[in-house]
Amino acid sequence: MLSLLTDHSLLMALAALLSLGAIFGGLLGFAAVRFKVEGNPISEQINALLPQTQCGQCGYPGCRPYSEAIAEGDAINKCPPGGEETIQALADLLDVEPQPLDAEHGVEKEPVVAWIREDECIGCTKCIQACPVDAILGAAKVMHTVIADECTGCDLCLDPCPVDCIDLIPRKQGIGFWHWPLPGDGAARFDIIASDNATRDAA
Amino acid sequence: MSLLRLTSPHATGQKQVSLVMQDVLLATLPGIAVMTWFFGPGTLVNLVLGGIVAIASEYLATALRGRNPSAALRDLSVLVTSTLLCIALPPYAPWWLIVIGVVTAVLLGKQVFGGLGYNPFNPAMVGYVVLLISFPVQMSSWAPPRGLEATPTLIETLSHVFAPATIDAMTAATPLDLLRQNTGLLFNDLLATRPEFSAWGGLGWFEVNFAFLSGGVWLLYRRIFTWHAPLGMLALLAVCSLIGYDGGSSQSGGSPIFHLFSGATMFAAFFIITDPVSSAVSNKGRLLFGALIGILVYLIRVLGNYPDAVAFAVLILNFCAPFIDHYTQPVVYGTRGKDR
Amino acid sequence: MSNTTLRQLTVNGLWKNNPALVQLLGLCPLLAVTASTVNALGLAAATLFVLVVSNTAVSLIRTVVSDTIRLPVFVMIIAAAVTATELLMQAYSYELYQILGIFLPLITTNCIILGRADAFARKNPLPAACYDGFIMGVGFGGVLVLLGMIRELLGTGAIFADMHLLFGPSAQHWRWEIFSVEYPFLVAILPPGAFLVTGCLIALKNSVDSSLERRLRAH
Amino acid sequence: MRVIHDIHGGIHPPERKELSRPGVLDQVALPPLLVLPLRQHLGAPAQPIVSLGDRVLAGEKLAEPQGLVSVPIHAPTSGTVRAIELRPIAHASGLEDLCIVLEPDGEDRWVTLSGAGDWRQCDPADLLDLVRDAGIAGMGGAGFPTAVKLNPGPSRQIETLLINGTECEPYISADDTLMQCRADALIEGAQILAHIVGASHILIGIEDNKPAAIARVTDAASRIDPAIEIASFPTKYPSGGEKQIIEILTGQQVPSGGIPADIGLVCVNPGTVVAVREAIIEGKPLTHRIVTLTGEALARPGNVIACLGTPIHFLLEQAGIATGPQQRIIHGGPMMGFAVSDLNAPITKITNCLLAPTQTELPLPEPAKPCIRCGHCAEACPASLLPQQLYWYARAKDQEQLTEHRLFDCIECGACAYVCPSQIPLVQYYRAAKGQIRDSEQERRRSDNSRDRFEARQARLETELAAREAKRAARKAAATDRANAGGEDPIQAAIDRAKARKADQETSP
Amino acid sequence: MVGDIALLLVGAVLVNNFVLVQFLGLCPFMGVSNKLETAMGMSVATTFVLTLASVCSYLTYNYLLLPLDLAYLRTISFILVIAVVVQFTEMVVRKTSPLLHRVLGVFLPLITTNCAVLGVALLNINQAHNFIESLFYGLGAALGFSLVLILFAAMRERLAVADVPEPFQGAAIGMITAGLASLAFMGFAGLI
Amino acid sequence: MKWLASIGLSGTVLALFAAITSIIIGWTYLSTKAQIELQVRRAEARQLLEIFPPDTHDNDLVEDTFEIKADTPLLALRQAARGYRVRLGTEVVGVILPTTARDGYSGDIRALVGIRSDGSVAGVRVVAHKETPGLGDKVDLRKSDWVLGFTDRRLTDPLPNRWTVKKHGGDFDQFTGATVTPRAVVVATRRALEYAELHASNLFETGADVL
Ligand SMILES: Cc1cc2nc3c(=O)[nH]c(=O)nc-3n(C[C@H](O)[C@H](O)[C@H](O)COP(=O)(O)O)c2cc1C
Ligand SMILES: Cc1cc2nc3c(=O)[nH]c(=O)nc-3n(C[C@H](O)[C@H](O)[C@H](O)COP(=O)(O)O)c2cc1C
Ligand SMILES: Cc1cc2nc3c(=O)[nH]c(=O)nc-3n(C[C@H](O)[C@H](O)[C@H](O)COP(=O)(O)O)c2cc1C
Ligand SMILES: Cc1cc2nc3c(=O)[nH]c(=O)nc-3n(C[C@H](O)[C@H](O)[C@H](O)CO)c2cc1C
Ligand code: SF4
Ligand code: SF4
Ligand code: SF4
Ligand code: SF4
Ligand code: FES
Repeated sequence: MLSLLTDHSLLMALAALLSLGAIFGGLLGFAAVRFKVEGNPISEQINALLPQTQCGQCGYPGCRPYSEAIAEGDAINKCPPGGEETIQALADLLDVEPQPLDAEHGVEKEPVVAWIREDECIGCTKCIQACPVDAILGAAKVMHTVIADECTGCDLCLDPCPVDCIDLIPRKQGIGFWHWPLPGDGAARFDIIASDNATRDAA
Repeated sequence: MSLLRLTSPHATGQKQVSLVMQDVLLATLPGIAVMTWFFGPGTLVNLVLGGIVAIASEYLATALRGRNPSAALRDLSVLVTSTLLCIALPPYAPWWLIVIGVVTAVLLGKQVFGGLGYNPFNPAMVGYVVLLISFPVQMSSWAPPRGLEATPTLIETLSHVFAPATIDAMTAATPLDLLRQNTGLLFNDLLATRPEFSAWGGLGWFEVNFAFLSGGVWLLYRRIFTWHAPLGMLALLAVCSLIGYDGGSSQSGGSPIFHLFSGATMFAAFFIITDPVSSAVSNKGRLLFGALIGILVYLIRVLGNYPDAVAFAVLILNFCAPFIDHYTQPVVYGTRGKDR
Repeated sequence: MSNTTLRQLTVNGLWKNNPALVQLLGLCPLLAVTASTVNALGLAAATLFVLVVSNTAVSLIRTVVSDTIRLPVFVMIIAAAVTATELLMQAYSYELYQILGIFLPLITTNCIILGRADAFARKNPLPAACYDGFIMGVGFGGVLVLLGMIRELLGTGAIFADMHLLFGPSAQHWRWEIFSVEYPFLVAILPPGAFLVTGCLIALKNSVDSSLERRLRAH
Repeated sequence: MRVIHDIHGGIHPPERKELSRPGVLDQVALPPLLVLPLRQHLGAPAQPIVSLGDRVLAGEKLAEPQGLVSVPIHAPTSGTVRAIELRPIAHASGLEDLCIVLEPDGEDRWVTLSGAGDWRQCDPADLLDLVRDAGIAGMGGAGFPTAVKLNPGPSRQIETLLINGTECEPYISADDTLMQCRADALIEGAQILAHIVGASHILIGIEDNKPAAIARVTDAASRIDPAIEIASFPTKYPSGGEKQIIEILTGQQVPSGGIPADIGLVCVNPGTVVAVREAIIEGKPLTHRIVTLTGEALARPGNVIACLGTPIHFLLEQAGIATGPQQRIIHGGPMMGFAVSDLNAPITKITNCLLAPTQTELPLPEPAKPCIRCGHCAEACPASLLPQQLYWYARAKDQEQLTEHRLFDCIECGACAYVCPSQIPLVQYYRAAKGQIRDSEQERRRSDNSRDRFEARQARLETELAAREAKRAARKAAATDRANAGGEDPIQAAIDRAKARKADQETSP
Repeated sequence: MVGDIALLLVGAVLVNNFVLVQFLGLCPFMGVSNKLETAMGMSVATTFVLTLASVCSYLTYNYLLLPLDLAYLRTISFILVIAVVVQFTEMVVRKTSPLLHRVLGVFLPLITTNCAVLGVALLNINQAHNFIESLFYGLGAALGFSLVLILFAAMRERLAVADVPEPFQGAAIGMITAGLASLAFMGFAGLI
Repeated sequence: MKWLASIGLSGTVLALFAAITSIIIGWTYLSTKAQIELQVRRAEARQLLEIFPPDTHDNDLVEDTFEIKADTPLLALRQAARGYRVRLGTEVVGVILPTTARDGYSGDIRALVGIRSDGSVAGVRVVAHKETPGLGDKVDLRKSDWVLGFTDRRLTDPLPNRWTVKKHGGDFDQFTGATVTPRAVVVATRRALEYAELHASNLFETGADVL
């Protein structure tokens, strides 16, 4: 073994690799400092994809914190309001496999808005303080109303209300929101509407 | 009375997949007839055997997937696949060759991807190439055309197919083989000296190509496909062979006429590269698709290891088709001038 | 190392997270050298060896290296192991060395090895890392050999030909002719065959998984 | 003579127009109940201004427009408001919508109508108001508020008024009949519209399968205003598409995402033109329209002039419908119309045709087969799209690619689905995809908005917090200041006082 | 000379395509080919790294190892060179284009373990290429890789909407498609 | 100056590992060196020994070589290559000539032809070829023993005009479906024999080491 160590070819090898190692190590060390990056611009793009319901179901106080968590490598399937669509979008952005929504954070529901039964409202302003997007109007002792267009349906205002006068009602209702569904594969292309009363009347 | 909800349009045209496929099958008849005349009943036996195997394997595959087999069979596409494959296979090939080829085509070429409409590669050509590289011996032994030897009777044919004796008995090098192996002779001397050639090109092959051409033109007239792909291929094949012809020295790749009317040229141009499923979608795309195939066919025929190049050229371009589609979209109404 | 983690590692390496069939790593040797069983076996052994060595070493030094140079260091360790293997093979089974060609040195770049080093060994204590390396190697090698056998069988009608390259003259006649055909299914031992057979293996695994799943849900 | 340009694609389905005897205009009886949906047009629904039990005269306004892109609704006849409630309306969704239900008293007493007098002297702006008040929405299909369309804003200079008399859909002959029976009114209306939009040129385009209409209109034009140009062009579906007819007659293309006004055109339907004339000359709001009743399931097909709000089954029974199994009633034409799911639904301002085909006439579609990429759809597409690609991406819900492939330039004409050998309901895919994309855009807008509000609120809270901090600090500071300022320390003073009192007590006996 | 270079390129790109015929660089080929844009990004990165590495390793071998007669150190020194080139590229990319880095971040380290890179270096030696040849061989290899990667990505976008039997969904069908592609590429055999 | 430190640190650590690994490798190398050289020589010798088995000679074939220049008409080599002399005692009992058939079905076919001093073939081995698998590749001994058919043939047996495949009126079998490849090999062998006849003096008597 010792004799081997003194063998010149071995020393050569040592020298060669040492120099290589030293040179490249130096190069990288230099690059590490020279090309340092601060912050994580990706979280902005992630936040742009989150629904901004600000409901905190993801376990973070609002969407931005969650976006930063994702940028740090948290799972992308924790946002129930966003649902599959958001997960898909995130997966595309980050080029990872989309997972199904993580049920422990809640399930995807149809979009809702808060609706205050105004005759019951006692004007306690509690909900106003709770609302993350200032979607509730009103002052102390006067009855409050929800600006439907601003409300994200995060339901944070329900618990604070002492008289439970706030309901969540579906946001998308009526013909204005209807559009054709995607046809099913190979299925019969029409559905039969239950026999209609026109003929009953006529008959 | 009950009312139905369904989308517009409520009127629909007469075109149907099954009818389209039917037309294609009909259009192959002249070609098949001429082949039978020149090479004997071998092709017919191939077709029958292949058809049966194809139906069986399609039925099996769809049944295994719990789909409705009869619906899948009714669109006839599997018959087109097997027919085209069997036309391309050498007559008097042993029965197991046909079986392996057709099964590969239908299962590996088509059903793995989900069946009709989903296969990115041309099933028939998949089957053909798999056979070609696995069994070059059988695949390179074409029967001599009528005029060199008498064509065998049906009985002889059947014995050839089901009790394969020695191969060479039924083999003669095809004109394309000879051109590949030709070292010394000027092109014209080659035509003059070898009996496998007629004035136009391959003896028998010219007529076969002509028959497929006529069938293809009929399909064009029936608007089954557009002229883009076939024209692209034939034009570029002609151009390349013209460039490479150099007056027919022993190095030359053969005359344009020869290339246009020998091997599987016409058959490919009108029946293979027009497979809607595996080719490019837009007309621009199809023109390019065909053109590139034309070039490749020439290059591979002249430089490559394989006497007839169509199958490879088609598969290679199938591979490129999605990318081609990406960059050959038509100019949409109202976007003239604007960059899309 | 508790034996729950042991079981986990085992299941992961052999089936659930099989490097070849699931992680799709180390594909190049997987496809390139599986034209015959003996080649596959040879490369499998070499890979296994390197994998164990590198995992062990990496987990030993895991506290020392900083992030900037961790890749180079790991890679160097692996390369050293590979070169050693290469030299040994050259010395003691030269023909096989020639057949495997550049795919022997290419073990260095086999994604599994660096992958395991970076993803597992870097974060785990010696025994776990060592065992993980072993089991991953077995999982990979198993697939390698399986592929080799299937392809050799389809492509030549026999398996275990030329085993003497690996096991010495005594193995000359291990060749086992299963069916004899005049014209074997050549495509299996040609490049496309590698992809196709692998694809079918993966599909097979998937369908097994899903049927197991169904069985589970039934209970 | 004007050069006729060809458009890409297009198809030639059987026309079947003679079935409804174009040119003959029948009357229909008044139905027992009129149902007037508040949303008969594109844009915001109208706002009712009557209440239950009100008695109203014909032509009286029942609902006010809500916002700019909206139109009022008028009573077609005199009667009593019986209900304002959700009722089935003629809509692809088969959903119900808010309607005003009017019970006619059969007297048909009208409010006193007053036209604009000599419109040539009037300021276009005033005429526009009349048009808006008359509740006119495009009668060619989209039902877009005509008043909005007629004032494309100062930035867009209108040269040509294009009247779209194509009526390219099979079966329909309402515009044909209108042009034959009311040619003079059409011409006069055209002049008015030209005056309103300031168009120097009037162009009437009619497909060459309507010789009678062409003759009548040409004759009327030559009598009233020879400057008006009538152009006829070969029959082909969908030449009637606004963008298509514009290319056919002018060779220009409406820029993608733009409107005709961008290239100096306004395109209106003859029905709309005549409606405008009535509004300006007689001050008559839009309360009636011509409807084609056709299809082999009808004993007496034809064109009738009907009150808006007339229930569909009433009209069909007038036309002697004999319903078969799996009967379809199609609102609009066979190419673009939709199947009605409740015959109580009324006709509206955009109902140009009710089609009751028999099974043999328009057989039901088979289950769709997979797309074979044959490209026939691309051949047929008037917008030069790649329908098959759109179909694949719609299936994959790939919105990026869909917009990339210009889904929104699809006019939903259905030519692609007509030729598709796999009989894929392509148009439904496109409609669904468009809907999804619009939804997610809306959602994105919402979420951007709430992000801003959320962040604004965070900022506000912080400032408030800061402010509160500042106040507290200030108060504290103030206290200490006062102390120092007041010389002797108050606490010390108190102690001294206490001591003093003690001292007094001790000294007292 | 130019002719030779051309042949070298054609050989590396088509006839002996690195991915489909020589089985090098398959992991990224399978891993990064789900979306066309990603594939293009990867192609760029790989082309850069591959060419650079090919040249660097050539220099290392001929001007360091051979003179010192240390040929047996080639693997380790090449892999060192490659690792460094890659890491350097990564740092630069991260600095210059964060999104590209987010997309390629996962794969840049993988390029280190992309056999194609080391493969080129070793083949350069086996085939005794000179400097220019090494350069173009590296480039050709990279182009061949990029070509099939991009074509394959475009095709996989189509497969994504295909109604594939579910045992075959995902990797399996990818493999089979690649197999058929390699079948097709056999057609180039003999072109040079 | 903070980055100098960083460079220094990573530099040293990297170098350290470089050292360790190089020691390991170097050690393995040195301890396997001899064995490897042996193996290499064996491998080279194996094919030669197949042609001229050990009992036919007493010299080390690998050592006893001479060079043949490129493009000699009969051997058609692309580059200069090595030939081997086979000696029993002092006299040369045979040579092994490298030859190339340029008219294979696809690409060159490179072969070694062993020729005894009496002009008979000792053996033919195809070293490298690109012929079609399953068709042209039967010239490879691993695929079929067709090449053994040359053993003991000489230029006079069969007569030169019958030195081709049966299909073209020769004495040698072609393969089913493939005549090009075998014909190429047959012709190449005949040419090698002619070459040996031509340069008999140089090959078998004076030991010229460049031809
Ligand atoms: C969503 C939408 C917005 C439109 N906006 C305008 C507009 O701002 N100005 C205008 O003159 N026409 C506008 N139009 C009317 C179109 O120019 C066209 O005339 C109308 O859609 C009827 O055409 P169609 O029946 O072919 O759809 C709009 C139409 C739609 C559907
Ligand atoms: C496919 C298609 C076909 C159409 N056909 C006609 C037609 O035949 N006649 C017509 O007046 N409008 C037709 N339209 C509507 C016109 O595009 C355009 O909306 C209308 O002429 C504008 O006038 P309006 O606003 O008065 O309805 C069609 C629209 C589409 C999308
Ligand atoms: C794909 C393919 C590969 C072939 N490969 C070879 C080959 O490697 N060697 C060969 O001699 N013939 C090969 N052939 C056969 C030749 O084309 C030719 O038919 C055969 O050499 C018989 O030639 P002959 O007419 O002179 O008998 C191949 C044929 C095909 C179709
Ligand atoms: C014009 C035309 C050409 C066709 N060509 C082929 C073909 O070359 N090979 C094939 O397998 N099927 C062909 N088919 C049938 C069908 O498209 C094919 O089986 C599909 O690829 C199956 O998905 C063709 C069909 C048509 C209409
Ligand atoms: S769950 Fe979704 S919507 Fe709710 S706060 Fe978290 S990210 Fe925002
Ligand atoms: S109103 Fe209630 S539900 Fe709506 S956003 Fe505010 S807190 Fe959430
Ligand atoms: S017409 Fe139908 S089948 Fe043909 S390409 Fe279009 S969608 Fe596909
Ligand atoms: S519906 Fe859309 S895609 Fe289909 S033809 Fe009409 S415009 Fe083209
Ligand atoms: S093994 Fe070759 S790239 Fe992974």
